[in-house]
Amino acid sequence: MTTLTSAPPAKKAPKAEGGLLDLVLRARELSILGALVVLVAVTAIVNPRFLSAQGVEDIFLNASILVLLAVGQTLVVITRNIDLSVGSVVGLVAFTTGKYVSGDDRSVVMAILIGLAIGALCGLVNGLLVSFCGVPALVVTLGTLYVIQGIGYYIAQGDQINAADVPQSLLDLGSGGVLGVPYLPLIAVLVMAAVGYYLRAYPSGREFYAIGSSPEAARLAGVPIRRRVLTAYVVSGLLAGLAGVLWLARFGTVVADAAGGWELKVVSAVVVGGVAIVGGVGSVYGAALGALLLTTIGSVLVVLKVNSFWQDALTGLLLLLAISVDRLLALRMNRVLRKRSAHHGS
Amino acid sequence: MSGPTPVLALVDVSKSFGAVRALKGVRLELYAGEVHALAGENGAGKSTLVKTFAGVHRPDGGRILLGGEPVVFNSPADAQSAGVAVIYQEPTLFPDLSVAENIFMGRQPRGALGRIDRSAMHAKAAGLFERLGVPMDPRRPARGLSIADQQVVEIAKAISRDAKVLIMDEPTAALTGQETARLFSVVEALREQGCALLFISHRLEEIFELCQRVTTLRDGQWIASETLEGLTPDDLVTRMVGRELDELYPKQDVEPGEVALKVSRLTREGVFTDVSFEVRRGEIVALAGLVGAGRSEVARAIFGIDRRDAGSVEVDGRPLKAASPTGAMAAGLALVPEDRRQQGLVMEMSIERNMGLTRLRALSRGPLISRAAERANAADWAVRLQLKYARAGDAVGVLSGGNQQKVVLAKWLATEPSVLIVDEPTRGIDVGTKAEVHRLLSELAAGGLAVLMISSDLPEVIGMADRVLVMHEGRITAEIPREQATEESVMSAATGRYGKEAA
Amino acid sequence: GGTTKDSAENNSGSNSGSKATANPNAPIKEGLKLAFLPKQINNPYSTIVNRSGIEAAKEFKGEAKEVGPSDASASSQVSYINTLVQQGHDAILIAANDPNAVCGPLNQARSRDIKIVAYDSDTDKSCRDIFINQASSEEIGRSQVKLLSDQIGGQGEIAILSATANATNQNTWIEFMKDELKKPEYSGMKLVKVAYGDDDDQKSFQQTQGLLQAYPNLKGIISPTTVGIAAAARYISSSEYKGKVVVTGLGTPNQMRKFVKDGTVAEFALWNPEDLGYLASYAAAALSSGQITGAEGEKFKAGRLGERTIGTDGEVILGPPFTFDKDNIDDFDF
Amino acid sequence: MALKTDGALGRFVRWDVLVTALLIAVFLGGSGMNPDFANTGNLSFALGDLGEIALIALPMTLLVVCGEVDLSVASVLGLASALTGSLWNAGWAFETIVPVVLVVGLVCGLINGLLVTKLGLPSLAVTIGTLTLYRGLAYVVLGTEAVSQFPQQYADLAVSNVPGTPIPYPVALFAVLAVATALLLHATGLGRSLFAIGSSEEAAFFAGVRVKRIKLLLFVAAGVISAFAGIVFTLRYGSARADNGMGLELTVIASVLLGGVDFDGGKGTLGGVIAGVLLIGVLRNLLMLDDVSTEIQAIVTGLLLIVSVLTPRLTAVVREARARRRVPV
Ligand SMILES: Nc1ncnc2c1ncn2[C@@H]1O[C@H](COP(=O)(O)OP(=O)(O)OP(=O)(O)O)[C@@H](O)[C@H]1O
Ligand SMILES: Nc1ncnc2c1ncn2[C@@H]1O[C@H](COP(=O)(O)OP(=O)(O)OP(=O)(O)O)[C@@H](O)[C@H]1O
Ligand SMILES: [Mg+2]
Ligand SMILES: [Mg+2]
Repeated sequence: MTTLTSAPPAKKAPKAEGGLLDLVLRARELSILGALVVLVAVTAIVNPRFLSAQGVEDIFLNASILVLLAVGQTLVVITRNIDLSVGSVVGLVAFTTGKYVSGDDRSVVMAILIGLAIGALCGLVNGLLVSFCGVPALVVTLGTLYVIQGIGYYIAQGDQINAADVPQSLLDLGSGGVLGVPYLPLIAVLVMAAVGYYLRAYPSGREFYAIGSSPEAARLAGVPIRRRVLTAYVVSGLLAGLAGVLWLARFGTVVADAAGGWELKVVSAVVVGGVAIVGGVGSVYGAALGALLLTTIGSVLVVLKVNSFWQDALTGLLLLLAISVDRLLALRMNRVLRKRSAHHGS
Repeated sequence: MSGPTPVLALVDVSKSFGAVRALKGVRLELYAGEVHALAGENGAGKSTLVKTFAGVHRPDGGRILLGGEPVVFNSPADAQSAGVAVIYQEPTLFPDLSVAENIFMGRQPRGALGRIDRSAMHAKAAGLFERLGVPMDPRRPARGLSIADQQVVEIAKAISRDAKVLIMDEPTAALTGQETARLFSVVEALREQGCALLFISHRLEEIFELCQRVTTLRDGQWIASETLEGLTPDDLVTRMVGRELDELYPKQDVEPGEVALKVSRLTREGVFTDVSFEVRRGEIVALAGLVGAGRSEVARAIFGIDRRDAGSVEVDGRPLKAASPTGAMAAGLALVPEDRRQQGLVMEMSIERNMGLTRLRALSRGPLISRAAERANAADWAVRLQLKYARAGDAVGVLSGGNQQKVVLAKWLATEPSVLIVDEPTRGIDVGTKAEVHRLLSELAAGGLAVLMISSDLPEVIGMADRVLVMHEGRITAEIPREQATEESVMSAATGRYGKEAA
Repeated sequence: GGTTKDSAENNSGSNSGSKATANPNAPIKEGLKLAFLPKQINNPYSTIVNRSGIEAAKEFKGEAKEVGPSDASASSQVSYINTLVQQGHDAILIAANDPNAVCGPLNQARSRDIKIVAYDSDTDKSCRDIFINQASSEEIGRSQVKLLSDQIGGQGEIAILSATANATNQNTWIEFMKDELKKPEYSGMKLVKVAYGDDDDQKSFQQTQGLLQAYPNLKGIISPTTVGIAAAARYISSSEYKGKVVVTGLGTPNQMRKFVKDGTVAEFALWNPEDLGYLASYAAAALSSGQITGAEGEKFKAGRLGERTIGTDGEVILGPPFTFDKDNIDDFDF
Repeated sequence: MALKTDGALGRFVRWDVLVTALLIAVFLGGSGMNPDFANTGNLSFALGDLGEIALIALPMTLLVVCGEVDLSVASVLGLASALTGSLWNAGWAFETIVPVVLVVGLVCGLINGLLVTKLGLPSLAVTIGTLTLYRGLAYVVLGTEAVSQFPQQYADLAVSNVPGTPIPYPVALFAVLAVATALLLHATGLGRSLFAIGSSEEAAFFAGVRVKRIKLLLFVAAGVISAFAGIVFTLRYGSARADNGMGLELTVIASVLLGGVDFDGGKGTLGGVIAGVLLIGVLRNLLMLDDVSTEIQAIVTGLLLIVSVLTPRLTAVVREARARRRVPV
């Protein structure tokens, strides 16, 4: 036997390593949660009403639509893709369903179904283009962003859906709730939990991560890449559709460009939530937290009586802070890990 | 031939990539309970053949027979469901996922409601590493694993499939003897269970130790399939190379000149500690040790890839400042890294541009790059290293493993360094080329170059080195002069048993 | 406009305008080509305005069209002006996103004898022939304060929810509101905040929430923009603040009907947008037919709206804003 | 790893070639169908309208080629515009304003660059953040004001044409910069390094490429150019506002991608990008002249993007199908 023969090196003590590594991974979520807590705490101290029943309810109501979109986006981003068209889809769906329910009162269930259908269809188109034609996701979805927006405008012809035209039953979906808990956050949380659990606990769920982590390895491992990517887009579209309906329910008055420009908002929520834009890493819980954080920042600045002109600047600043802190934390943990292995090494 | 039908067979299979004809009417038969070796130079077509079995490539001509029945593998998935497991030459893992998930992706043990049973999965993975005699934490993410550890995971993945056919493309290229030995015992076991195996390696002695039959390819052509009994290594080499082979390790004795590289008390916390040594002009100094001993890390720190926590590096007497490869290159250092896919080459870039990347300034006329100079540079080195390629404009990624390694060497030798650090220079290189590389190295040394060679290939270490530095768990545990360097002495130092200043 | 290139050019432009003498009884030419260029298409309010403007054009056998950007930005309006000039029209009717940014191109247009009618949101007065003002900005600003004061008994903190921070007409109105609040009879009212909802439902919505939390004793909100007032009303109607906080401002009846009915909003104001477009259309026709030049005191017939006179700075005022409440809201459908 | 290399790509229809062809077709078709299109007046309008987008597209191309992106460019433009306005209000001399504003742009770029290189954050995330931040600062600087009345001679520079041509000065400047950038990207060592970084950062680093320094440089360049574009924008419209150029970043990126630059880095040509920019501009102008409604314009732009990437891919798919779907690994 001619090659160097001997016992393998004493490797890092697995348990400690495993635990620490889990922590590093979860740290992303944790750090966001921390930021959120601090933000809320400070605000609440300055202005207790912020944590009044109404205040809390508002935060969650505001966040839930963004959370839905973020969950869908996460699914896509994890597979190393991106969906910029969600904003347009929300607008299109909100308006068309609005058009549908307005006038002689139509069934809300039907409206929701239509919304979901339209969303799913948009997702399907994106998905087919990306997964089967193998064209870069960013370009395609930037394209469909324009197209879907255009279609929305075309249908709207400058008209508007007014709260008066929307059946009360649908409006209640936006503001009502069951035993104190409003519907919107309820739906958002349910969706998040469902998707999150699926991604974690099911083999097919793990394959989304595999694809994003290394498409090449995924193919060699026989992962059905196209099908999974397609699914990701359809789900994202579906949730965008749902978001559109809820948007209508929540705001009552809707114009064609509702949620215009939200694509960046959603993506930042996802990124702040610790989902790696290059795929393979992150969780819907993180993304949801990111969405919650972003919306909270929005409300907090008003509540803290920040000068209107400073609000955008500060939002941006806090956003950068969030991701930077998160990053620094990760680096820190890596260093700790290395030091640790040192103590095992020698 | 009569007798049992082969489990899996190729009949007159051809495959070309554009201009390159990788396989020309090759035939190969794998029988149950037999380990079949596939031998051939770099670029002979071995990996292509493997990928044809694996369903990655579809042959242009010829057929694949599964148990005598013709089959068509449209995708790796098809091949897997047909009971073919493959260890590819280049490990391809999911860096973000845990080692266990890497092994069981898509086949995770299920619990209630089809949910993944994680504890079962980790237990199984641990079991596999037990069999392979490698302690690795199944929960650890694959990112940051050494090539060797990555290869181990690939092996675990393959054997976990309990396939009818197991195909291994240079599984041992990155392994140390210990791990190789364990792999072989596992392979033996599988063979006795009636599994059909295909084994590829550039280490002939491994082929002779493990296999019963051998098929040789040359330039994509089928040369011979025969039993190994009565065959000598030289016969095999002649079949592969088509000529008598000149001697390995042609180390010329040179009078070492002044100190070119001086490393003192170099430390990087958690990886290596207090590493000091010198390399003189004309010397080849080998850095031996076990996987994870920290050899590559030392090289990286010297070259300025990683920050060093303490210690200093001097090149030609001038101290090398803070971590920066650019600075190191300017000082006359060159590093041929251990992982050619990630670190050695820009896979999507053309061969000539990869070779030019290290000397953009030299290839420029004024502010602009001279394509002519770039081409000339590439052509020149392609000849000197006998590179096997179609067009210099092709992506380097399409070259065979060994030929890729040659490109990496070329791109660094082209910088005409005064100190050359090579990390596993002959990993995955065929015997012929290996000899060339060795001759090249000793020529360069003779020409006054100082060479620091990291290698896990012990004969190479003994054969080539003027001095052998042995690392153990991040420390240099011994310095052995050429005449005292034997497998035993190096081994004992590498395992920390020997040694004056051991940790 | 002081010494800009714009003002330099258009001085000459407006001179040429006034040199041409008006002929009050010149007939309105047939087949006039008019183009409406709103701040932003797909904005319900401007859709109403322009549609009726286009209708009006039919009355005098002219043809009118609406073009415009999908974002309310000055720059994109400019590209449209340029194309309109290329296509050659008799008049361009514009609701300016920025009084100055559009000046250069507009004057190019005038130098090609294309008449410029500003409506809804004025341009620099040096680069248009006349401005159709939906109501004197002063009157709008002051009446809003009055409206609110009546509802909250002239006492307590109030806030303003505006559109984008750059909207010219919004800012003019807000100035007048601030001025009005200086008067003794409003001494009890305190303007605590001007918030910006960017004419975006969701943002206006969130801004309203913020205001109510930030200023616990807020008594009323003025939102002089159709999107803002609807969002504010919608939030309050579904929150604990319903009945405690008064919302008023400028909105369309269709938008607000629900909230007037459910008592969230008692009164709000608006001029008749259809009349605005109608008047603008006729003014453009009169200009192009040489009936008027835009000089003060000139008169022209505006179809069903009867005769109108040009005031100072070439402004024509549509009339006082109309106040809607639950008794009269059902008489309107726009 | 699907190898779409220069070599391999060459065998398919190349994006940039395709786009250029499309541009020519649209132009000829346009001049044929619409009399108002091909006249100098209109063309110089159309070109002038592209000025800022075209300028910013240059550094954006370099960034995307080395695998990064800067979404904050439009906000930097806005900030520059606002700053120009407020300083002009404050009675500064325009000659001093310009350098100051450029420096601010430089700092903006520097911040982006440092966050990306020093912290190793994804540029998409960073610049989404700075997009909001810089736009916000623009409002802080100028608030709701809209400043006009800039000195005649500069205003003229921004709008008037190079004597005897339909080419506005900013566009002329762009042309010069474009040539320089093209050389830099395709004919210099730095250009090579950019492609290397784009397709494998680690390998480039091992080969002694100063990855971080180069990236930092590019972000700074993007900042400065955007600030400069902000000044041009302000002068061209004779109005400085905080919301100037809102949403421009997507148009810029759209034209870069339309030009066939691979968003994952490592692939693309500047020629393609220029064609992309012009195509978007010409097409918009043409659609406006033909009174095509805004919504249809949006749809066309979108479809164009999709088609431009779909066509070469489809030919590739067909070719692969013919080559019996081999997957190089
Ligand atoms: N105990 C360990 N457990 C897991 N990974 C390790 C361990 N030690 C080292 N590694 C990782 O594997 C790599 C192997 O270390 P390194 O390459 O420096 O040792 P080496 O002696 O050069 O091994 P090789 O023979 O692979 O070159 C290092 O990059 C390190 O990240
Ligand atoms: N995807 C591809 N595209 C183009 N040419 C390829 C591709 N894959 C392999 N080749 C060419 O086919 C020939 C055989 O390559 P292969 O990898 O099978 O050699 P090998 O026997 O595995 O060599 P090594 O021992 O170095 O791994 C080489 O000339 C290589 O350049
Ligand atoms: Mg091979
Ligand atoms: Mg190593």
